[in-house]
Amino acid sequence: MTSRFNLYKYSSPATFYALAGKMIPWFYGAAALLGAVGLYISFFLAPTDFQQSEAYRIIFIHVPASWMSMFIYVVMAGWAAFGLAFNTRLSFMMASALAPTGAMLTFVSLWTGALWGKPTWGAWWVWDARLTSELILFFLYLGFMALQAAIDDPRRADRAGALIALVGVVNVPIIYFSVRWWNTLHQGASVSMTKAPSMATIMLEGMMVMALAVWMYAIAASLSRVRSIILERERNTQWVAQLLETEV
Amino acid sequence: MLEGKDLACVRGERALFSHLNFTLHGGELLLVQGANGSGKTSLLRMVCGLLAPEFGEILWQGEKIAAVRESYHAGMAYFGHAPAVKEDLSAFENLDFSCRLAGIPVDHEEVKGALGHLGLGHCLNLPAKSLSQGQRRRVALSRLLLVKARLWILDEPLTALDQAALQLVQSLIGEHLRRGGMALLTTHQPVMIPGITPKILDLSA
Amino acid sequence: MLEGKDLACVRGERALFSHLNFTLHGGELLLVQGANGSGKTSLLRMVCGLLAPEFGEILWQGEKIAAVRESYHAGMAYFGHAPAVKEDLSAFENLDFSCRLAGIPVDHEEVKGALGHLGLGHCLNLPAKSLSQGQRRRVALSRLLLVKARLWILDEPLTALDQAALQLVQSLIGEHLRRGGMALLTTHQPVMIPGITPKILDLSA
Amino acid sequence: MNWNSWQEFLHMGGYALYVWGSFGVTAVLIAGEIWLLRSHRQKALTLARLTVKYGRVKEDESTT
Amino acid sequence: MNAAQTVFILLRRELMLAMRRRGDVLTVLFFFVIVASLFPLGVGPDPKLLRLMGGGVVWVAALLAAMLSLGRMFAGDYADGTLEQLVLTPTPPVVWITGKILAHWLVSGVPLILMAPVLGVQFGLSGDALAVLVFSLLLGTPVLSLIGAIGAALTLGLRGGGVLVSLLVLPLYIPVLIFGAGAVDGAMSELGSEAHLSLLGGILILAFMLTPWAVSAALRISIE
Amino acid sequence: MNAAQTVFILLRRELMLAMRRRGDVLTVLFFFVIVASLFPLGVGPDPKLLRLMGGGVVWVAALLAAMLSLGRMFAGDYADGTLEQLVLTPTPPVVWITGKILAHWLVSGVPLILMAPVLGVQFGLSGDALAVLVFSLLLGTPVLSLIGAIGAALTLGLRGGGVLVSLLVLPLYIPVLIFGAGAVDGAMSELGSEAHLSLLGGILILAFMLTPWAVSAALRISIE
Ligand code: HEM
Ligand SMILES: Nc1ncnc2c1ncn2[C@@H]1O[C@H](COP(=O)(O)OP(=O)(O)OP(=O)(O)O)[C@@H](O)[C@H]1O
Ligand SMILES: Nc1ncnc2c1ncn2[C@@H]1O[C@H](COP(=O)(O)OP(=O)(O)OP(=O)(O)O)[C@@H](O)[C@H]1O
Ligand SMILES: [Mg+2]
Ligand SMILES: [Mg+2]
Repeated sequence: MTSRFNLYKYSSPATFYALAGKMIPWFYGAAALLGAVGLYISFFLAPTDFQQSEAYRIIFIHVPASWMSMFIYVVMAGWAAFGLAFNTRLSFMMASALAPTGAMLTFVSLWTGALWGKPTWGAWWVWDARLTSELILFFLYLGFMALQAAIDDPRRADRAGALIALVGVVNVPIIYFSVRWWNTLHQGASVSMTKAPSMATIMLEGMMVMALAVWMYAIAASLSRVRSIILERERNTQWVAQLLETEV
Repeated sequence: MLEGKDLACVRGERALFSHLNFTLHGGELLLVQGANGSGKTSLLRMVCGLLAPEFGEILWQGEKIAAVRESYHAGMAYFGHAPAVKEDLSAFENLDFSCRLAGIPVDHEEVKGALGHLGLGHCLNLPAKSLSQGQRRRVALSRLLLVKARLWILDEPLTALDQAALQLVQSLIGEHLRRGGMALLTTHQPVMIPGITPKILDLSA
Repeated sequence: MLEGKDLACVRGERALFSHLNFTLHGGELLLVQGANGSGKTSLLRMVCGLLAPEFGEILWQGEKIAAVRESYHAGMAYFGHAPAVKEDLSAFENLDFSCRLAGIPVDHEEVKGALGHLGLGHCLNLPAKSLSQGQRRRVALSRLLLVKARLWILDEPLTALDQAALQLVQSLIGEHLRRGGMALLTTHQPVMIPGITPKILDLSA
Repeated sequence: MNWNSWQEFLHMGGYALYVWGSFGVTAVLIAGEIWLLRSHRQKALTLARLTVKYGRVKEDESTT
Repeated sequence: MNAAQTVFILLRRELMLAMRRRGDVLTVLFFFVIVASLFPLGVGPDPKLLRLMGGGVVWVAALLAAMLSLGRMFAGDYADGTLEQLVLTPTPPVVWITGKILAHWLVSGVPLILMAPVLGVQFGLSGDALAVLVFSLLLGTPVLSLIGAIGAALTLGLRGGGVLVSLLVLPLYIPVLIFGAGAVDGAMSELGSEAHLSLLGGILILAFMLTPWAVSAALRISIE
Repeated sequence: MNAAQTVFILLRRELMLAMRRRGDVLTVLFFFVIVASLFPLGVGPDPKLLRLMGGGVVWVAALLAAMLSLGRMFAGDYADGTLEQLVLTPTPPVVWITGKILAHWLVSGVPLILMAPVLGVQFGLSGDALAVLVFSLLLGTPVLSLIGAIGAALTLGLRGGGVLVSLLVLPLYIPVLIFGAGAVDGAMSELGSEAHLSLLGGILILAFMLTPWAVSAALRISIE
């Protein structure tokens, strides 16, 4: 593990721990602000939908959560790949830190989708491609976390988790393409909102703002989690000892 | 020549040893000692290349073992805690396959000879599951006779062996060393090999 | 008094021993010896009641062990090849539960004392999976201190132990015998217990 | 402005269960995650403190 | 020491072990969910078809999950020698065997019962049918643990045990499956499900009284 | 020694072991049959419903059987130390890993393919659909062995491994299931199944080229 790679220096847990500590409040702040604006748009600016009445407002939480759930998985796999390639401890820790937040957002997507499905489709759940692939994504997250939890040696846990994350990410596009061979209730039902362009704009804006809020929240949460993981893993090192003296 | 340079080992949360150095030349025996849990097995696995050292490096003929993997493995025999004996194969089949898989072509007579030498002549064709603990370990040890490796890495080869087998294994190691081989050994029992003074590597220290 | 009368054992296809007799009184040590595969483990399991003898019978205080199962088991402690230590429980919890399940009420101090006596004082609360092979065997051996059995049946209790532990276990056995206990023991290592001349039961013969 | 009264807002055009169910559970989940993050951090800190104080400490020791 | 005390100590130990390995418990649960989800993927998304299959699929998934979790019942204790020690305690084997089976049900069966309604909803089962599903599982899963214990005990230490146990145990599970799934179907078709449920109850009582003895015999055989 | 030779020797050894433990092979097969037969029991005997489900159910049963048999792929070799010895041979790991996966398929996959038509007939599948079922299994089961090998390698030595592997592997099996069952459905609905089958073929080629490397990495990680 000699520093053949310059990046290694910047990815040192000690440096990153401090950096993350400074960034977290900003991300939480941004998330709160954007969330407030987004919720205001969702409930007060966006008009009642012509077909779905108020039920459609679920979109403002459903779509951002769905987007982020997929995005986080890809980012997680990216960190895992980086870790395997360059053997940087921090990358593995980032991957582990992202998983619970990703799983939580996947669950939000499933939950809100189900609550939306009942009034619009008359069923909590249908086995359509989009829904199913989101469910599988949930299992992929759980598999990653279960594997890491089952391994006691952190080194092995890191690398085994990274490997399964990478294998899983190959699966994501494959599942995604299966949309073509399935009848997809999901997309057909979401047409109504493109009726009036003005409505679409404000809704789109609301969705975007909420998506940004979720994004900021995800960053804040995973940074905060990675700090705890760093502390656990590095508690035997000199810098943690110094940190504890000065900080608390 | 086998060399360990400034080795450190961390298992789970614990640092087992660090700044460990050793060299091993042809004809030498290195005895790794230490209390229970001091990291003997870990060190041996590290030397095999099964476990990456936390720090430091292991050199074989002056080159890092990972760089010369193929030739290193071709010249090395490892005997671990688990004897690598398949219960459903007979002693004969076990030895035969394990040599062939290691890339060593062997004929029937050689295999029989090796097993006979270890006192298994009368149970060549019994499935290994009907052998006792000690007999299974003998099957595993018989590999050493055939693979013709220069470096033997033996993790507690003497446990569960009766007196006769104990003598036999020690004399095997002696012969190997006299032929210019090297051996790395752990054991909690006293080792006595006539004409050989082992180097000692104590991990408790 | 423990008595084996005209015992015979068949494992798989092979007859291991037959017409085997022994008696064991309070204060005596019976050392079961024999080459690998001679049936030592089988004999010990037979004496425990885990394995039915092919022929003959085992008597405890003059009665067949199957007939007095409860009182026999209450007065006996068995230490087998597998140490009966749960990896996910700490050394403390392991000992605590195993005593309670055996029907022996113990308090915290006793448990701690027993573990401390075996040199595990500093890792009472570590899960057993982070202990080395030898340390786990010590946890298992600590049961002997608490169960207060008259009869100890120990199958290779000395393997995988370092020198310090070896001495300790031997002195434990010595004390037990001096208190009037009995012990049945197998080992491939020499046993030296001051003041005790073991009876020898050789299965190879 | 879409709503004439609080009742109307809460009623969500008859879809209260679904809309508030979605937003509510999401809020609970986020709050829960933040709470978990905080307790995780506390645990990590105590563990690190114990380690600095007593040398190597296992995770299980700090929790039991 | 009396029987209740032994069972209680054993239960505490088993639950503590399960807590330490929470992952295992959750994994069985998710296996249940995944298996149930595989069917719609294989069979296609037609809601009517799925509603018809729903009860059966959830029950089959519960069966398979219960079966997979059998590996944990005695295998660990066997491998590390705890089982020998239990056999050598003065307590009669039937007592602690009952304790172990109870613990297995608490750890593997109860989570399935709690998760089942969610799966039922995904298959579009009605409220009534959901209630019957849960109730039938409540009566049926203990039977799965009880019968499974026999298979688990018999296959101890055999390699390929995981698959072998399924061969031994699945045929014995079939009555439970028929009455369990039948009860759910009955609730949906308004035929009523009392008959099926009371049969399940009968099986449960019978199994509870008989299987510990069978398990005790099986363990003796496996341990030799 | 060249790669083909190593693979050949390994294959001989694995097949010999499988012959010695015929029971294991048969057990996987019976598991397959039993799981497929549980469905009619759980769902009820309506022939139309069964025909609709047929392809999907057989595929799901194949998936579960393949998954259960994964335990055998490396676990035995890991436990008795053979795996270490294989890693320490001069042969590159990818070579013997390919051999082991191939052996696993021969022992666990091929019997399923041979048995599938019988099950298909029981569900009332047409001749065409049966042919497609067999062909889709022929393309699909090797993928199950290949992908499964990764899961098996990663969970080596972990307790609860049997269940954990299912959580890791089943989601990855889903594309195979969808295209496999889709092909059978296509044959029944006269929509044609070429598209599905060629996708399965594509997956097979991809998996064959990539997974041995992933398995090799996974084994390194697990063996440390
Ligand atoms: C449990 C059920 C549901 C799940 C798992 C789910 C999942 C998803 C996912 C993963 C996305 C992002 C896909 C993308 O952007 O390409 C998405 C987007 C979306 N969902 Fe859902 N959904 C569910 C139910 C619903 C329902 C019931 C509706 C409306 C009737 C709905 C409407 C939408 C809309 C409008 C979008 C964004 C636009 C689009 O890409 O089509 N979803 N959903
Ligand atoms: N995979 C692992 N994960 C975590 N810790 C481990 C692992 N393997 C070993 N250890 C720990 O490393 C330490 C050294 O283990 P090792 O097996 O090398 O000891 P040893 O010297 O061979 O002991 P023994 O004489 O008992 O065989 C032990 O404390 C053990 O618990
Ligand atoms: N379950 C079994 N089935 C068939 N044969 C068995 C079984 N258990 C043991 N044997 C055989 O019985 C013989 C004696 O075994 P046992 O374990 O009693 O020997 P031992 O004297 O303890 O040997 P060691 O010194 O190697 O521990 C061996 O040949 C063994 O192969
Ligand atoms: Mg060791
Ligand atoms: Mg023995």
